[in-house]
Order: sequence, then C-alpha cells, then structure tokens
Amino acid sequence: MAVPQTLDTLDVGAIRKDFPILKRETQEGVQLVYLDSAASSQKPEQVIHAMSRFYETEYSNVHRGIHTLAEEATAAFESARDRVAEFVGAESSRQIVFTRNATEAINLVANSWGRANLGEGDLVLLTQMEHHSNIVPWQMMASELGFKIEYAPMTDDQRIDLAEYGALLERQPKLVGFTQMSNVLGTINPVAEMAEMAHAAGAVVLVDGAQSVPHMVVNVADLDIDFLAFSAHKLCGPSGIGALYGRRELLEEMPPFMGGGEMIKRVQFDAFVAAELPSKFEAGTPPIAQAIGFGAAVDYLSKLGMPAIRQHEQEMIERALEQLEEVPGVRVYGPAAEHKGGVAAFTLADTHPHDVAQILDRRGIAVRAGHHCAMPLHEKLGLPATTRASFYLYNTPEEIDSLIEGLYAVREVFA
Amino acid sequence: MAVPQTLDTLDVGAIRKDFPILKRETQEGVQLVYLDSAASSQKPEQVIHAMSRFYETEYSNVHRGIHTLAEEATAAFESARDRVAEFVGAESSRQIVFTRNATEAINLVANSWGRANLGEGDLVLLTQMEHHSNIVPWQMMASELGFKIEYAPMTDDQRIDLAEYGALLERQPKLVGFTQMSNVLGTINPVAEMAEMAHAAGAVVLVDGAQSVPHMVVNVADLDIDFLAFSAHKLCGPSGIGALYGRRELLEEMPPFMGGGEMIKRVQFDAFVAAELPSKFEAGTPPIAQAIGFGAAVDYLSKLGMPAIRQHEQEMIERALEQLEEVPGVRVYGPAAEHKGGVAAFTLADTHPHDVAQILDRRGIAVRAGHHCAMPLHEKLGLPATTRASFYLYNTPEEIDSLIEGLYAVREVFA
Amino acid sequence: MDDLYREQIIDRYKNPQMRGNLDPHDYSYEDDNPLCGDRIRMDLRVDGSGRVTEAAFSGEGCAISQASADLLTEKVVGMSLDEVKSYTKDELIEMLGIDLGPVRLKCALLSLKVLKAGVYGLDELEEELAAL
Amino acid sequence: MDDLYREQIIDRYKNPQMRGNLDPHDYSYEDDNPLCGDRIRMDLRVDGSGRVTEAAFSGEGCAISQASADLLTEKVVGMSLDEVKSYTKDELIEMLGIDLGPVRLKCALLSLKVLKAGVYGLDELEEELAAL
Ligand SMILES: Cc1ncc(COP(=O)(O)O)c(C=O)c1O
Ligand SMILES: Cc1ncc(COP(=O)(O)O)c(C=O)c1O
Repeated sequence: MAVPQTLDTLDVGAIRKDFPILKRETQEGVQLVYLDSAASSQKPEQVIHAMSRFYETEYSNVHRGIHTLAEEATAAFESARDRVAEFVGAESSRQIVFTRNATEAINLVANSWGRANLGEGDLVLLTQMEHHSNIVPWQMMASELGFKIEYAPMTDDQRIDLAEYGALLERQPKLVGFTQMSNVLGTINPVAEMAEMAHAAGAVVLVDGAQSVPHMVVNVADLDIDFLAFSAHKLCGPSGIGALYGRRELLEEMPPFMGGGEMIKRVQFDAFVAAELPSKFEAGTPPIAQAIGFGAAVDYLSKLGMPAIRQHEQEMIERALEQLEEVPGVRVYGPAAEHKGGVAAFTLADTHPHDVAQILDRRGIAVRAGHHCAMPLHEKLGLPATTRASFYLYNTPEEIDSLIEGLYAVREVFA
Repeated sequence: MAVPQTLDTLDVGAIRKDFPILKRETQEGVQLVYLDSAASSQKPEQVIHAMSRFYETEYSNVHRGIHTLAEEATAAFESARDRVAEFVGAESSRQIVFTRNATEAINLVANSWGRANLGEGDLVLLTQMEHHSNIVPWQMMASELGFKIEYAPMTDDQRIDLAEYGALLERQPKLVGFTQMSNVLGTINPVAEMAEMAHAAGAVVLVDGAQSVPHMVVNVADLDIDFLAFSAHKLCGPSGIGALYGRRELLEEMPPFMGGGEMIKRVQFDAFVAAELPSKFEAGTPPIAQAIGFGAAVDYLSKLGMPAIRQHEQEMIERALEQLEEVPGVRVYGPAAEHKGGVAAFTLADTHPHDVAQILDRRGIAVRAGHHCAMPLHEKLGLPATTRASFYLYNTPEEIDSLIEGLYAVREVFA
Repeated sequence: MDDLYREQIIDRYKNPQMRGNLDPHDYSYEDDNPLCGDRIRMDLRVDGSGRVTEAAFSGEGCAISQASADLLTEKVVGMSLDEVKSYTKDELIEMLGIDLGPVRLKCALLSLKVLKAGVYGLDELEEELAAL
Repeated sequence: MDDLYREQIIDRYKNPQMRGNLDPHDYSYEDDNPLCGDRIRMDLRVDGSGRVTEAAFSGEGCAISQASADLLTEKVVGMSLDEVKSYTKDELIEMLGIDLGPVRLKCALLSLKVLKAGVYGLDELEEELAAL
C-alpha cells in the first residue's frame, strides 16, 4: 500500500508499483502509457487480490444462508456496502443499491422513479454535456410515458450556463439530471449550487458521478442531492458493479425495478411483497466478489486520500493543457484547468482522431478516440470525434511528455 | 486441469485440487463439506486466475478502443462470448447477451419482449416449481400490462403434469416459461417435449437454465427453445455475470431494455438508434473480467465433459437418496433419482430446517435451509422451509456419509 | 452438545413454560419471518400502573425462535411498559447466551419484534429491526 | 514510418486518385460509421455487359477509411458486377497491406460495405458486415 508522503502529495512511484499492468509493454520494448482511465481505470493488486482471496477462502452466495461460508460472505459483502456508503457520505448503507454499473443505476431511477412520477406534460432537464447513459434511459422512458426532455446549454468555454439553467428550471422540471464531471470536456459542474437551484424549483436531482466519484471527494449530504450513480471500474474497482445512492424517502416509495430472488419478502402464486431497502432493488444473486473488490477499491483510494488524488490530477491537467496548447494544430475542448478534472479531449489539425490514437498506440500510449459516448455533445461541438487523454492517480508528468512527443510524431506522418 | 480418466468418469480427487476453498476448515479441525452448489458453486483456480491475470495484464474497457489493451480486452471478452454461445449450442455469439445473472436475463425478456407482446387478455404460463426469478418479473409485468399468469401443476411425485400442461396450453398462452431443473425438487423437466407442445400452441418458450446449464448438456438448438437464461456463478464461474440466449428473430424485434453507452448506434438530443445484437441489450460498461471468468468456466466444464459431470451427479444423488431415506424422520421431496439433478431437499421430522442446517454447519457441512426462493412451491408442498443438500462435480460419496452422520447428530439433539 | 443448542434452549423449545393465549388481553401482536416460516404471537395483560401481570406466546418455528419467545415472555412479566420498551436486543441475546449469525439472529429477535410492535406499534421499530 | 501508415496509405489519403461524383451513375450508395464519423459515397457507371466502366468516391474520415475507399474505387473499375459481389474483405485487406484491429477494420471496410450495398442492397450484407 502506497501511503502519501505528506497529506497532500501522492507518491506516484509507489502507487505505480501497486498496479501490475503498468509494468506492461504493448509491444516488445514499448512501455505502456495508460491515458485512458476515463474509460476505465486500472486495478491495484490490493483489489485484484481481495477478490481472488475471497473466491479462494470464503466464497458463497449471500443472505439467507446459515452455514459459515454464507455468513462470512454476507458479512464481507455488507461490509463492502458500508464502506461504499461511507465513501460517498451516505447516511445509511441501506441507501446504497449495487447495480452492474452507473448506467444501470440511472436506468433504475428512470424506470422505477420515472414510471411512478413522470407522464405527459412533465419535463426532465438534462445538460448538453451528458454521457449517453444519462440521455438514452430518459429518451426511452419519454417515448413510453410522454414527458419532454430539455438540455441545459453550455457557455462558450463549455461550462454549464447557469443563467440558462435557471431559466429552464422555471419550467419546473420534475427531475434534473446532470453529470458532476464531463467525460469529454472534463468540466466539473457546481453540483451543490445546481442542486439547490433545482430543489428550489421543486425538482428531484440525479447526479451522474461516474467521472467524479473516482477523482474527488463526493459527499451526497454536503451536495444535498437525491440520487448519485457511479461505477466501480472507474475507481480502481472491478468491472461488473456500480452503485446507486438514493435519498431514503425516494427509494422507499419507488417500486422495484427487476423481480426475482432476494428482492422479495414474500411470494405467492398471485402476488409478491417487496423486500426492504436495499434488497428491493437487488434481484437475483448480486455481484458478490465484485462488491468485495469495490470495497477494497474505496479503501485503497481513501487511504491515499481523495484530496491528494484530486490535487495530483489537477497538476497533471494543468501541465497537459500547457503542453498540448504548444503543439501546432492542437485544439483542446472544455474549460480552463481550474474548472476541470483530469481529462483532455482535443483535435490535431484535420488529422482524424482515429489516426492520432493509432499512431500514439504504436508508441505505447493508450488514449481513446471517438465520440466517448457523448454524440450529442460532439454534434454541438461540430465534431464527429475527438482524441481523449485522461489521467489518474498513477500517471506521471513524464507520461504527458510522451504524449506530446507522440503528437509531434503524428504531425510528421501527416505533414 | 483435471482430465477425466475415462470418457465417463470424473477424477474427483484431481478436480478437488482445482478448488482452493475446498481445503478450508470452517472452524479449527472442522473440514468444509460444501453441499450448497445449487445456491452458488465454488470456483476452480483456473477461473480465479484467468480473471486476475486479465486484470494484471490486459484489462481495459472494451469496444470502440483503438489502443492495444482495448483491442486485447475486446478480443478476450468477445472470445468468452463465443465460448459461452458454443457451450449452449447457440448458432451465433450475437444471440448471447451478457447480463448480471439469470434473474436479469428473465427480467430482460419480461420487460422487453413482454412490453412489446403482452397485454390485457393475454396469458403467460409458468409452472408451480418455478424459482422467484421466473415468477416475480412476470407478476410485475402482469400488474402493469394486465395479462394473466397460470401455473402448470405437478404430479404427485413432483414432476410436471404433462396432461394438465397440455390442457393449459389450449388456452393459448403467448409465452411459456419453465425451469429445466427445479432448484428445490431437483426435477428435470422434459424441455424438448414441453417446448414442442408450447410451440404447437403458438407460444414463445423461455427456459430457466440456472440449474440445468451447470450440470448437464443443454443445447438450445436440440431443445428448440426461444430463450434460455443462466448464471455463471452456478457453473464454476464468477458472480456478477449471466447470459440470455435468444432466438435471433425475437431478439432483433425486441426493443432495448436499458439505455446508455454501448447499446446505441447513434444518439441525438431528440432520439437514438439502437445498436446491433447483442450490444443493443448491453447498456454501459459490461462485466468485462467476469466474461473472461465465464469463458474460463465453460472451458473448464467442457474439458471435463458435461456428460461425465451429469453422470457423477447422478451417482451422487442416487446414493444420497438411498441413504437419506434410511434416516428415521427424513422425508425427501421431488421425484425418483432418475428424474432428478443433484439436489435433495428434505425435512427431518418436525425439526426446523434452520436448526438442521445450523447443527450441520457446526460439523462443517454447508447446506441451505429455507424456501430457496421458491415460496409458492413450498406453500404447495405445505412447508415453510426445507433443508437442501446439493451436489456438484467436486463432491464425493464420503461427503454424503458426513451429511448422514450429521443428520443423526441433529436427531440426537432434538431427541 | 452444540453450544448454539445449549441445554436451556433445547429444553425451552421442547418444554415451553409460557405457551398459550390470553383472552382477553391488553396487548397482542403477531408477526412472522417469511424466510423460514417462523411465526410468533404474544399476548400481554397489564395492570393500572402499566406493569405486565401476565404474558403468553404462541406460534411455530425453529428452536431458536421458539425458545427465545418462551424466555422473553417469561422475562417480561413484572416489567413496566417503559421497561419493555427500553429492553434491548443485546439484553435478549445475553439472556439467550448463544452466539448467533445474522440469519439466526432474526429468528431470535422475532419475539422481541412482536413484543415491541404490540406495545408501541410497528413503525418506530422498523428501522431498528430491519437493520438486523 | 509506422507500418499501419505505409506510404501508400498516407499518399492515397493525401492525394486521392478516385475522388469525385458521377452524375448520372448506374449505382450509388452512401453510408457512415457513426462511431467515428467516417462517411463514404461511391458512384459507379456500368456498361451493357455489366462491367464497371467508371467509379468515384467522396466522403470524409480517417486515413484508413479514405485510402481504402480510394484504392477500392480504383480496383473496381473494369470488374464485372459479379466480380464486385464476390470481392471479399480479405482481398481488400490484402490490397491495403496493413494489419488492422477490429475498430480500424470497420474504417477500412466501410468502402466495401458501401460498394456492395450499392450493387446489391444492404440486407444481404448486414450479417456479414455487422459481424466484423
Ligand atoms: C431455478 C433457478 N432459477 C433462477 C435462479 C436465479 O439465479 P440468479 O440468482 O443467479 O439470478 C436460480 C438461482 O438461485 C435458480 O435456482
Ligand atoms: C459521465 C459518465 N457517465 C456515465 C458513464 C457510464 O458508466 P458505465 O459504463 O460504467 O455504466 C460514463 C462512463 O463511460 C461516464 O463517463
């Protein structure tokens, strides 16, 4: 375990030793430079090992079991839920529902809360910088239930336009959903302020924390939000698990999303009674070992300290923006570094992002190219695609240098 | 890897060495006897290791990525899908949708196919031996859409009553859903025959393969069924992933279930176009490492041979039933061994199953007690709960002896 | 003998002291645990000063649930209603003198849930008990 | 230089030989790859014996998609429609002479998809191409 040297500084060298994959070469002699953590982060051996160990020594299905393994597995599983709850400042673990990913968490709200609360004439307010996961579930429900969707626009430097947002709130949306951090622009939205405005307008507030929870302190009580969706795989945890935090009263009133084992209290041939929270929303065998890994991941991050992680990433993005802007032809999207997480999406003259990413890959540099599941945003930007480099706690300034050198190499190919 | 000595015999001793947890003691000096595989199976190190190795060397988010890790991870993920498809005899991997578990697979059909095809006046036919996962999703949709549910009854020896089933089919249900193997009674249903009858009556056929796919050859083409739901965690694979097989034409016509990244071809602010199969049904980051584990699990089982596994379990259940019936006060539910998988649910005089399970646990014997997510079936049997011992490829005859001795000990406590 | 099944538990299960129904009664409540089919009803009679004068339980289920109900019913006689309300699950567990996992804890605590729900309504309890 | 970006690919991307539109034409089709915004249109003229006499492409996108379209458009001139139909993705890949991962393969094959869809309708192709 890499422990921070001082309260505010990450020992990135030590951290990198925790991540086995970072030792990898992508081809012979080509060292991996992983700049794709916004798509999914790598995993420290603490997390990988927690899951292997669990399978090797105490695996069993959870709940309802009386035997020793079932009790141990259940205790480990519920302890993971407790730590995830604490990680986001939830009052009670019962407000944390384990899902497959952030996407399912949002679908759960759209389906369950949506069906119970939305209909013709209603409005759901999103923003122009949303990921498909916070657009398509609402579009699906809108076409079924007949409500309308509006998208709050951005300022010229691609931050949320609070004046326009306020104006749209006057139309009294029933729900406002927005990302805390854009996965393309890096924009960090003023969640507490936006939530307060939305609440004043009578709306329920759903925050997409897929990009923020991994990278900064996110506390649902301080932010005063109603729902928070996030995924383990972006915060050093395993694939296959995410979470929905929900305000107690809302979760309690909501009908179940899926039916099956675990989510019931009682079933008869003609009717069923749903279980208490959070089981009500967890139908079937849950992602058990993945919860163990999720717990280990939040432990890992907490030990290092989210403020230190955020500070490291802030230093990284400042340096990256500075250097990127010096490369002729590069244009970076999104606001200035101070309003941004560790995400830099850019174009390089008229070289297609696929070509950029491919040439970088031959140098071991893993970046993403495409619409990053934000097609409407790209349409708004007038671009079919961008190249995106994203940073996490294990990235080093030298890796930014490699990226920059790589971009000069791309320029040469297409000179 | 434990390779069978002959075509039809498992080398259980060698197999046990593959499962690290089987070495465990539950208390000092008390060796684990794991008889709870129907709830969830244990995992061989081949599976555990495949996932760790994946995280340590080639993890990345899948699809759309151009960099080396993304390509490797995508290739591994899709290769897992291919092997799962092959394992159940699907024509194409595109007919395999990865879900969280069997429960989600059934919910997917109930929601997507159900909403598109079911309404007032329609009938869905299930059976009295279904798991909650194949009851509650239909109850939820029924109360929304207004269709009716009927349950085909059982014969006195708790097999499906084919005459009654045939009579109910005359009412022309739109969908017939049944388990291939009961998780309580062990009853193996004549799927091919039931499917043929259902098709003749014009119904779509969904089979709950959660208990059958892990234990016997299940081939969707031979059985001629329309949907098959199953979970990896019951077949030596990881928690957090399951699969839905679907007939191509049906899957293609069905609307998406959840919305988000990956399941779209194109998104605009006002509409989206769904992706091709199977992405259409896989919203958000999928259970990537879990798919790798799922693939490793079906490889493991295939190498041993499903017929050999089935034969071993048949021998186990025969022996178990023989010995159980000799214990005074024991009553086993379900049909004779030849119609049964490796599952024995029983009561011991009027000792509550919880007490039975607890005393067995003190001897290291892990069995399950309760309604096993089949409350309506238990109500039908007039029992609040049963004790269930279930067997898998790693169980030995000696473990049955331990169970029997344990039951005598229970009798003594409650004498 | 297994420590979970101390002589007292088995004995109380086999030979309950407090089984029965009180009719009429001042307080009565019944609940079950659908997971395992344990079912408990408790009846109380209370005097003018709010002290429990008589108590009885009925129901069915596992040894732990029934023995716990029998012991609790006995314990409650002579308590004031306020004492009943402030009786904690830890006190009950201590009285049982056995070490319980989460599933069996629910069995053991069903009688306490029924008692408290009878005395002051279920709502206030839900929180505390659902978390067990 | 990077082997994926062999001189020929970059050269064809920068200096396409077959860019343009044919109006009128006998066959024309356009499609895109929404993932990356690659877009290709191909126009063909065919003589009485069903042989391609002229071909042109237009569109935009990455180097691979555009170079592939340019090379394929050139290749197709002189082929019979039957030869076009039986031209395989492996032949195209061989002509490109580069090693492609699955995402870039879609870029490279967009032009072939457009060509074939133009010549005999999209339906028959869906299967083969969607699997890429
Ligand atoms: C017959 C049957 N169907 C469905 C399920 C549900 O499986 P899962 O919990 O993995 O979704 C089970 C497992 O308990 C089962 O035994
Ligand atoms: C802002 C944002 N929201 C939602 C998601 C969806 O996350 P997942 O794919 O884990 O469901 C992502 C990840 O790509 C994201 O960046």
